[in-house]
Amino acid sequence: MNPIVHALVIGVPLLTFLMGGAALATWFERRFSGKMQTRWGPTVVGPAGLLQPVADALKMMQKEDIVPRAADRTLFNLAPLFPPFLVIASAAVIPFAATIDADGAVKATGVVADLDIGILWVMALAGLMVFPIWVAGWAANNKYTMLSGMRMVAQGISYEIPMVLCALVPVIFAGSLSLSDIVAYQAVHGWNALSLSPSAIVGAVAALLFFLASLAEANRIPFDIPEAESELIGGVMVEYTGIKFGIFMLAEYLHTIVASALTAVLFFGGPLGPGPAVLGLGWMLGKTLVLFVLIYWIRWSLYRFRSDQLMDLCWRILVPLSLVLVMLSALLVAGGFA
Amino acid sequence: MTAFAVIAGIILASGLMVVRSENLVHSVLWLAVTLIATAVQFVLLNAPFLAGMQLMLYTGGIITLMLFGVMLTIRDEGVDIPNPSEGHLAGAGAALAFLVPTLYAIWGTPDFGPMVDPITAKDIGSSFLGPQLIAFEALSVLLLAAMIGAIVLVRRKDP
Amino acid sequence: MTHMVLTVAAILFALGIYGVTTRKNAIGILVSVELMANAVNLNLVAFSQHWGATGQSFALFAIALTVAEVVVGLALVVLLYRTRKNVNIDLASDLRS
Amino acid sequence: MTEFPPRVDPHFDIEEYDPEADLMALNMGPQHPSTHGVMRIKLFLDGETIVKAVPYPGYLHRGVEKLCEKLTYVQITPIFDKHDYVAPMTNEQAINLAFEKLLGLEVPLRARVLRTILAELQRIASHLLWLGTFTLDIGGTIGGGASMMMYTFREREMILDLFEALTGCRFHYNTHCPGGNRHDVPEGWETVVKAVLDAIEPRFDEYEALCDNDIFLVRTEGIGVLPPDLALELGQTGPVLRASGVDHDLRRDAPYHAYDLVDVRVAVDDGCDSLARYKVRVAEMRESVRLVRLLLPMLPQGPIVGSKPIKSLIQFKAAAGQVYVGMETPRGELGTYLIGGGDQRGAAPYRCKIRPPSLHAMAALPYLLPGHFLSDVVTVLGSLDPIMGEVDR
Amino acid sequence: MSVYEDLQARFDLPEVPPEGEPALVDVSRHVELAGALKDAGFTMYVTVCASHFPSVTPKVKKGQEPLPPTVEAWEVATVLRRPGPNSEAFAWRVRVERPVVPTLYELFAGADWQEREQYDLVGVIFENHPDLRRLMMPEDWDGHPLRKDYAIDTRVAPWR
Amino acid sequence: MSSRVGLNWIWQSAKAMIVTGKHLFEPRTTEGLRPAESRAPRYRASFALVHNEHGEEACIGCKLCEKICPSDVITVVGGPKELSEATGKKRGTCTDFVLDLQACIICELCVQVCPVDAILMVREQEVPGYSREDLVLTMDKLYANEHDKALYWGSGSALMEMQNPKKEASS
Amino acid sequence: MQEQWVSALVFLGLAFSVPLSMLVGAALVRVRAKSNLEAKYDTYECGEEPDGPAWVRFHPRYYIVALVFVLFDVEAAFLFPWALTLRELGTLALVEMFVFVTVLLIGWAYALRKGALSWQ
Repeated sequence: MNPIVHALVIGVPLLTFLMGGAALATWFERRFSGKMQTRWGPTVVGPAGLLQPVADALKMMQKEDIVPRAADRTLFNLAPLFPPFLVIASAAVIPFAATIDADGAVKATGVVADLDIGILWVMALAGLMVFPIWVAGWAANNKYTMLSGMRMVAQGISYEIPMVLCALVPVIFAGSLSLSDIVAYQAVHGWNALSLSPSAIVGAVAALLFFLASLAEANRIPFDIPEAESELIGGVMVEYTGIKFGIFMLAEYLHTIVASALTAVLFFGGPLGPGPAVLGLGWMLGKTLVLFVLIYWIRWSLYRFRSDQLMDLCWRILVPLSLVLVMLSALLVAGGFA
Repeated sequence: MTAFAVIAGIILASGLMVVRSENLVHSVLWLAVTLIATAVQFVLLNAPFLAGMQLMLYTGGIITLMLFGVMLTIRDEGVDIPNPSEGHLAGAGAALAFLVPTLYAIWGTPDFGPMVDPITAKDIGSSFLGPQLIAFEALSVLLLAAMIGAIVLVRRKDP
Repeated sequence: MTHMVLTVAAILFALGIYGVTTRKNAIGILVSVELMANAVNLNLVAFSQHWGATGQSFALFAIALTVAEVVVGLALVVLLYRTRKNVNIDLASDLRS
Repeated sequence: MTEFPPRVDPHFDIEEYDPEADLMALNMGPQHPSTHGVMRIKLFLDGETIVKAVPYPGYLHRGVEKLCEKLTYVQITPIFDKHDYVAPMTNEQAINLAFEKLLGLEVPLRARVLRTILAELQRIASHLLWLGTFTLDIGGTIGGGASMMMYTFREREMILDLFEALTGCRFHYNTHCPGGNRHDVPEGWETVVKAVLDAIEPRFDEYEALCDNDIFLVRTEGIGVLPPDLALELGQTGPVLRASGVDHDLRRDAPYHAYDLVDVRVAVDDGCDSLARYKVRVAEMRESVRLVRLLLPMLPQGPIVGSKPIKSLIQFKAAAGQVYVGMETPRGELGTYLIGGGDQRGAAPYRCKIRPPSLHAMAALPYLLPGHFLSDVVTVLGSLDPIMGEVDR
Repeated sequence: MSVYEDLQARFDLPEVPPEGEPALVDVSRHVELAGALKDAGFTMYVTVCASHFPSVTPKVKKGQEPLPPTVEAWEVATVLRRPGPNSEAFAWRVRVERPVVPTLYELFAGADWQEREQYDLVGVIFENHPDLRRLMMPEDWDGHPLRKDYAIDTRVAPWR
Repeated sequence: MSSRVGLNWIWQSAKAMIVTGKHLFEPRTTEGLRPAESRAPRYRASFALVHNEHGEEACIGCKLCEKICPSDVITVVGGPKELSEATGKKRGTCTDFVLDLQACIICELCVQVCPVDAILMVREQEVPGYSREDLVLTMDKLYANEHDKALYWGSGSALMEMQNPKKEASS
Repeated sequence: MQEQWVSALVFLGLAFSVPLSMLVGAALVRVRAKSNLEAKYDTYECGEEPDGPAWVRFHPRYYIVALVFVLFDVEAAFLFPWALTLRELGTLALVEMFVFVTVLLIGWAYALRKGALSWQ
């Protein structure tokens, strides 16, 4: 197939799913947390408040655009462009469906660009995420955004290490950087984090750490130090109005969706599951949804760490632990257990 | 070829902005643009793994370091973080003095033939775990030394 | 093709030289040095098209080395700032006296 | 006894701090989500570490003490509802205690027991709100803190419903008057109170389940350590003092109302930190539930007002002398230093100095904050539980 | 009131405190009394209350000589408390004709803010206070609102 | 102060998540503008002026409420004394009565002191208005409230009765 | 292989169009203020005039975190190709990487022991 056509055929539905998912996520989160807190959440706009995200988007679009006098105007206006861009772009390598070859091998499909450095693509883009947010914080020339930007970078780069290292575990098992190869490996050897093979223990711990690190990368509670509205009043978003603020929020919701999808692919078999391969898309979306709900459940149940404790947790525990996991999985592979 | 020209244009333009920008943070961010464009160039040159490394290590790591370096040496001078430059003539002269003979040498030698097979990450791995093993292990020591040295230099004395 | 890449790299390197000579701020100089290192990487990758994986693994090493250089270089700049409250490189040169 | 860090000098000159550091002067407040009202703390930050903190109260100053010199004893009670807007009931009681002592009024037993019950219910309600906002500070408005706040507000609503049934209002009760209470207990109120207590008590376990994890512990343990000697010198009272290990509670130590009829078990914790303040307040809520259960059957028949009911502006007049009366509100000793007007001023006090416990708690901030992180400001501030309406008056 | 008896001789307090009023102590013994009380276990700093007694001319009753106007004075009452079981509060006041009273900051750190507030509202200057600024009112406020000569009768109702 | 964070919190968080998860299945709390019927019988919010048993406007313009109001929101203009048709006695009248709810603190003191039970409180919540004038209760609005809204039983004499019960009730 | 990259590039364009279209759309429909108060463009600092600059010099600990990050980033970068060759090179690769990681872990332990990572 022509690569451009391919990109459009898969990319446009993926984009629609991500954008719709993010819009729905805001609605879902409010309803879900409302139920959890014995209140209602949005009920007025549309049936069960379903159109609330639309109303919110429209409201944000109409808001006046204010750039503080002291701000660095160019960078202040440019910074919101990048967070959603990077998040959406990192979804390009995630396979969402599966087919079975003529020789019976499961092959992951539904991926925009099956790059053979898939994981690296995701990690590199995730590593770039901190810059637009830092720039947003810096450009506003406000002490709160500045503090938040510095926290953001410190946290983002710190948690990138355990995230990359934990993502290495499936890479070591599969012997490939491509996400579809990782799925194919799991089709043969069982899910990385949930199977009967001995590697699943290592995989399960790696999945937990990867999930935690993704929470931190996506600034979700208990790791949402950069946003910390109880002391920093919303972090880098303080000076942003209207749609620019909305874009940052959108990027956050997109990030949770992509992080859940990535965890599902790397450790929980992605589109794999019982039943015919056609169900792959359903399995993938189901697993993403479960992880996604988990993220919100965690968010509305826990308090947040302090910035130093966050660093402590990362550098004292997560980094060495994930290194141990990498070495253990290497031993398993070298010993022929995986 | 068009893609190459566009990317080369971005690299050179942003490179010029790096050395001409008045604001140090802008300069660093222009450097980030150069590095990202170079990563795209790497993809065009059939080196996708290195492109990923360029994004992750170079852009992710070095720009962070640079930004933090700026934040650590900043002075309270209002909005602009100045990045003064002077002696443009001498600078341009030095640059040209390098550029002219180099370009002469490049265009004087015959072009390499068509490329060999695309190089995958696996090849790179076998390369540094095999022939370049000594360099690889030495690198770890170098990094260790650099880090310890930097910590010793940067750490503020305990009050 | 390789010629073109090498040309781009050479111009980038020349820009780096220009930056190093004209910049007065120590970090500005380091940024320019990065431009030069980046040009070198571009060269290495261009050569690897012909000579196989060695070029790319060298480029990887070069990146790692640049990291080490920046780490120490910036640490020195920070130290410079701490002792002189300034990162202007002219002031540093009178350290000799 | 644990080792306490040396006392911070709040008037320390920041110029003397490490010359290598570049301090950032950050205004936290007056328009900040976690300053519990309108207050400003000027923080001098080294990175994220606080070097010096200078609080600026006064944004809510309404000149109530001046107002008290104009109003008469009868009119002052409703004004006092607005000081500690989280616990208006005990505020009214505190000022009325002072009036009664100054004017020499007797309060009948029924009113005293009723006041005790109301005070304890108000204590539960106030601590519930505190717990909600404290976890809100730690957990964020978009996090676990919000869940906790919703739960605590749900329970607080029940208590406010009780007050509504008794006094007709959820906030401006004005149910006390010098010499007794204005509203008698409605039919069947006692059974409703019992039912509410039964509903609330198991919820405390849920709150503790939500707070009993390491995230909460590391955010609060060792944060804002207030040694007992400093706490006494600063005039801390209530849960803040008891969390510093001082066994002092006016309900037991200088009984007023009907506290001499019951045995108050004082919750003390010598952790001296934010965690200890949390523990003390949760223990106090449980204790209050117990006290209300004890007191409900003791409610005797009889009049609720000792003197004549309010019929005019100048009902109580020509009181002279100076009294100080303190009362244990949810936040600590709310005292009133009252100088009677004597013949010259008729039924209005000459000078009415209110001693708000929150102001004293706030005064501890310059001692507690230095050395902590920016995130700890909200923890310390939340654990001290200042109410700005009371601080500024 | 055993503490009262102990201190009575030392500080020439009246035999029993006048009905409903804290004892009056000479301003020169103010800090000394606070120190003695702190040693006697009154470690909790409860409050300080300054009040203003302006010069008034007593009303002349029929057939009496007109009395001279009273002297303008300030009173500063301090309350300390002994914490723990059977807690009791001890209050005393000093009366001065010039609004200057020594600070208790050295003895009680809590006096810092309380005295600032009284300075702010009543205008009593606490000598040797480390940081005597306004606490409640804006820093550029004119006058001290709780003085009796500060107008209160202005009807402020901007919404009407 | 050095608080090392471990991984304990992961397992402990499960406890917190169970609590929040349990609430997913608990009834939702509904709060809002509650109708007067579901309010407590003593609920008081706004005011009404009433007519006495003879159908006359009960207020006699004695200004007791104006004097006792702590925030000075009541303005009463007394009228000339008129002969009451029902009782045949002279009684005071009131020509204007304004109660400004903006500064009212709902303290009930005006109801408490009223000698003729003319002012009562209303059990219906005052809804927000669109202009400041909406919150100024003129005499017309106050008399309209008597019919439009549910009244609180606590009149001045009823409150006195409650506070000072007759001897046989207290025994 | 280049085909995949073309797809990726097209998708990058699609991804970029999302925030861009939102910004452009908002620029078209949003309200414009009739009055421009000076105070509207002030920097927010809780309602007070900002006291001192926001762009102050930060504490060196941020830099130390960044440089330890870079160290581990390099390590991770070298782990990627290693992970791929593990099955072919077997024990040799394992030993080589163990040496590499151990040397870097010394640096980590040094930073930890010096308290460079503990932010206090």
